[in-house]
Amino acid sequence: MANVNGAVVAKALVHVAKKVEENKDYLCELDGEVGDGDHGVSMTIGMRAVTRAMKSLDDSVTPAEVFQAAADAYADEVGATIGPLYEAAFAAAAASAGDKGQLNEIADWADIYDAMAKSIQVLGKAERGDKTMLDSFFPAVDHIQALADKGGPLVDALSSTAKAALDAAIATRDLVAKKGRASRLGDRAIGYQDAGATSLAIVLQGFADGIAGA
Amino acid sequence: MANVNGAVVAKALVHVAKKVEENKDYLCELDGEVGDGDHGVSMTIGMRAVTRAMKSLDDSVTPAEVFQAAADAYADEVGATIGPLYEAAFAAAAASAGDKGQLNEIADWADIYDAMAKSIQVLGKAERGDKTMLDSFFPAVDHIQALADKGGPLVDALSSTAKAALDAAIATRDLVAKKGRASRLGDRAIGYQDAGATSLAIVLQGFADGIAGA
Amino acid sequence: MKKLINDPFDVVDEMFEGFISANDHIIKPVGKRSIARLESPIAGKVGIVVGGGSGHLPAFAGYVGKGMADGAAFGNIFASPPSKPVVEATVAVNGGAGVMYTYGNYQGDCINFDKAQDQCREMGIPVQSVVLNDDVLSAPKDQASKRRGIGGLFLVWHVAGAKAEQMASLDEVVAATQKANNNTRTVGVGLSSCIVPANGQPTFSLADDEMEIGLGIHGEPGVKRVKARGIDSVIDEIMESILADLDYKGSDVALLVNGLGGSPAEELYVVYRRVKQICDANKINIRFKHVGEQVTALEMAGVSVSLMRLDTELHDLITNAVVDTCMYKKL
Amino acid sequence: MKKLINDPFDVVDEMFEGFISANDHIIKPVGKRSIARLESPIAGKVGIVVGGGSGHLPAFAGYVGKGMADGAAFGNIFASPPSKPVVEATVAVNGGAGVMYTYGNYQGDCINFDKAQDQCREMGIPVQSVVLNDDVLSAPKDQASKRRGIGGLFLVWHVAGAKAEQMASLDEVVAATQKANNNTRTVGVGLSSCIVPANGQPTFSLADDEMEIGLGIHGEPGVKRVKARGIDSVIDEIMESILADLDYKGSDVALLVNGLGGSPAEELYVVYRRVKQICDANKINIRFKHVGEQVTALEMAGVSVSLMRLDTELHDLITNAVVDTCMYKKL
Ligand SMILES: Nc1ncnc2c1ncn2[C@@H]1O[C@H](COP(=O)(O)OP(=O)(O)O)[C@@H](O)[C@H]1O
Ligand SMILES: Nc1ncnc2c1ncn2[C@@H]1O[C@H](COP(=O)(O)OP(=O)(O)O)[C@@H](O)[C@H]1O
Ligand SMILES: [Mg+2]
Ligand SMILES: [Mg+2]
Ligand SMILES: [Mg+2]
Ligand SMILES: [Mg+2]
Repeated sequence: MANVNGAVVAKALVHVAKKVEENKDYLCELDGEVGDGDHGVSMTIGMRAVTRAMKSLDDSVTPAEVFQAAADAYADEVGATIGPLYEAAFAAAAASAGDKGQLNEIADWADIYDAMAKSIQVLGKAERGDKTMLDSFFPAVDHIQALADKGGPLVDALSSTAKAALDAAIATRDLVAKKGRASRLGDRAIGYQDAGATSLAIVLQGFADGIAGA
Repeated sequence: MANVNGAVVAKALVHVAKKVEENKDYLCELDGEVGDGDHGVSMTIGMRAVTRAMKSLDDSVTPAEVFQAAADAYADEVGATIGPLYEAAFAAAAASAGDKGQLNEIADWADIYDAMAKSIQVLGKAERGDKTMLDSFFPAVDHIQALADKGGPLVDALSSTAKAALDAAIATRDLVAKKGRASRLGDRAIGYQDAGATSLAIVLQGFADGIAGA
Repeated sequence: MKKLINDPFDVVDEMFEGFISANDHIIKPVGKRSIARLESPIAGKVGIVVGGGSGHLPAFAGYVGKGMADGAAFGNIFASPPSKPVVEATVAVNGGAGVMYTYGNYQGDCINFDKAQDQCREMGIPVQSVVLNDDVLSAPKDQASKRRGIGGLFLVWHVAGAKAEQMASLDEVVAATQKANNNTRTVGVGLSSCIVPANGQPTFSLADDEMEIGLGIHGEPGVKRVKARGIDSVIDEIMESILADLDYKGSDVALLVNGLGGSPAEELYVVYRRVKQICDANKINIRFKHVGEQVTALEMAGVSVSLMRLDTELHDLITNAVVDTCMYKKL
Repeated sequence: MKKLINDPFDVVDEMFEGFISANDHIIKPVGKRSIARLESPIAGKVGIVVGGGSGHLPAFAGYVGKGMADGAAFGNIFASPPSKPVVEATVAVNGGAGVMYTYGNYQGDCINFDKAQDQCREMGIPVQSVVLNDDVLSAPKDQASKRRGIGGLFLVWHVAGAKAEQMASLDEVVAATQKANNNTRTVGVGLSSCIVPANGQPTFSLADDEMEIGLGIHGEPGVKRVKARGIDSVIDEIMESILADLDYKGSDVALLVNGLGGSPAEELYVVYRRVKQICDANKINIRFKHVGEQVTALEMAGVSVSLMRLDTELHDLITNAVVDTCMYKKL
């Protein structure tokens, strides 16, 4: 694994975009069960814009600049609920990365994920258990924060964190939706896995694999 | 078999209506292959109106009055191509029946069918081979006219005439449509059995069975 | 069958009842299946009577009102009305200047309207008919009189209505309508069939990767079935057929991008975008344009494109028109 | 997938391009995904900015023009626009009297419009927002502020536009719009889902003998799935929900029978017929009515019914309105 500098983060985001687009139809299907069936599309549009933005950066870019470029890409192209939420999250990641040149430590990523999740909560006002992307993000943050205390290889930590997010996403099946469109369905939403929680797990897995592969 | 007086003809027409309605979907399917898929519907609407008209007649009615009532029913309710064609045909049948009290002879029906077919040709201007109802009606007329010369039981004659119409309807599969909506399809119409030719055969079979059962 | 209906055999009567009631500020019933403008007969104005099978709204009854038609007769679904409602509408709109029938070229309509025309003439009402045949692909050019009428009728009736509003004579209205028809061409493409309610099954079936080019407005098959592909290239093919049939290069035109019923308005604008590009490339000047569902085939997915070549008279009639009908308005 | 499109990810841009061009006599682009009335900004007139996801035409952009909205922002299909095009539209329509945002109550729209509102206020433009929540079945009455906005927006914006045309102040326009919203209720029924183009699959599936009652305008599932049956009894159920939520008995109302996209106009009139019977039975006086596709969900089959209770102000605003927008006109 190379030094996780800005260029590596940018490459990782391009990998994230690829994974998200590969899962477009699956994410739409999840969203269609209880929502309007567009989540995979919105995420793909956002991630395509991120990819374009990454390709226009040069190699000397800082991680914060990379995250900010991703935030701007989401801001301009996506809209929907997910657009401002990811915009806020990437902007929070940029703020968390600050003027660091590399993000080599588990703690760096624990802070970033924590900042991202919190910014989503501030903007979207969802609580744990509301059946949103926070129901995979918060458990992932808990997981990586624990690992940051313990230490170990960054790539393993990112990967097990993504796994924790996916497990939590799957567990959203048991929840009643309280936020977003699906909240209108009440108990009918039980049994369906939340689309945004799932895509968040895919994004985290993309980071892990993208950084591992860089 | 009773005397084929007006009341019997009226009962036969109610039977015809039943048979047509039973074949509604089949006739629509045939029309849908090359036309607009409504032939079974138009015939059912017409025949329901005929049934209503028949039920308001009293038993002393003449065959001509029965046919004229059927013509009027088609005139008011059906429209389309088939509406005025059947209206003309039933009106021609009424004219052919004239002031006869019974239609017990094969020759009576040979004249009626001949008049009906001719009136359709006058109004619709189709020729034999144009892939229309005339392609089952004309062969049926030929058939019953031959039987009228030979003689025999009326019911058998009507029944074999209907059979001749059906064979001829099936043979329309080989024709290119020259009249009506299907004519726009040219060679694409080959292989499809004409809906109007088929319903005419059903009508003739209905007459045969209706009179036999009366 | 996915329809907002009760007994399928009652659809037309119930639709008629709803239509009358929803538009009672513009029209009145003048028979069981016939309507006329509230203010008809209008003394001295040529009355325009339209009609045809039901299932094409806004065509045909939706165009009754100021600036288009004065009366209409409703048929069953996809079935020409019988002559009787046509006669009723004729009598109701005859303001002494005569009546023009105008309808699409279908055998059923021709037979029934001709019958009504004969009856009305016998009653002393001067009636003339203009039968529309804009569908390029329904017959070769040398048999143009066999072509059927489809989406272009919206443009032609726009002209006809405007001419009649100017209190032109019956001959003048007929002449303008005929000229409009002669200068109008349409080609359509269908992506799915539709379901005649009392039939209950799609009229024809198309695989998910097929389109029908040159279809009409009755959910009937078209003249050729092609593989589904990007719509731009389909529109290129449609426009090529239209432009090959009549010389539009350098002309002023009125244009309709017409939804057949099941395609969202968003898609019609995607189509308009391409049509405009092609018009620009051919120096065709769009002086009037409309994008929307006008001449439909129940819930059929698809679109048709109509172009009318404009001379000064047609141009002024259509662009200056003020229209306030049941289902189409233009300020 | 049966759509008149090219690359599904290009649909909105191509639709926007076609929309701009087809309506260039009424509107102008003021950004990549934002439009404004040709004559804007109109000095002294409150500017009304609407918007939301694409896929609902005529809503929302189709209402830009005289008598309804001054500007609109386009989102992706079923996705709220980001704040940027909302800001662009706001700047373009601000004639000094301030700007009102009005949109349906969806989380994405609330977030993005609020963001735009903050930005514009910082720029010194007075902006107020009226968020619409007419969908009775989307939340119980005691949580009405959670209800989403659906077909009723057509009636509410009719009022809003008329008030703004009278050169009322921002507060007055907001008050009239809020009152209109408070008096409007809608319930819808869907017979089929729709296909988000870049998804390519129906959002949900319904068996041939099922209907969804209480669904929204995004092809999403409704609040209950029922067996398909004659439409009269379905409309009875819909109307019961509406009348139980607000007291309409003996009132004047404005009424919309709104097609969701895939149902033919003929069927909407069958629905209107029943709605009218129920209004008559409840002594509800229909003073304004419209039957047509206004707030759609792509090609979804289905219908919604909206009733607005009218006081004298609302009555006069809506009945006297003259509207000339891209996709809706009233003379
Ligand atoms: N308030 C919220 N906070 C966090 N996530 C949310 C919130 N509301 C919705 N979401 C997430 O957004 C997802 C839906 O996103 P998407 O389909 O793209 O947007 P929309 O609901 O506008 O169509 C949901 O599955 C959920 O995880
Ligand atoms: N000119 C004609 N003469 C005789 N029969 C005709 C003629 N034109 C059409 N038909 C018959 O009418 C049938 C179609 O009837 P129908 O579907 O009810 O009317 P439409 O074509 O108006 O939808 C055809 O199958 C054909 O047999
Ligand atoms: Mg969604
Ligand atoms: Mg037919
Ligand atoms: Mg027909
Ligand atoms: Mg959405």
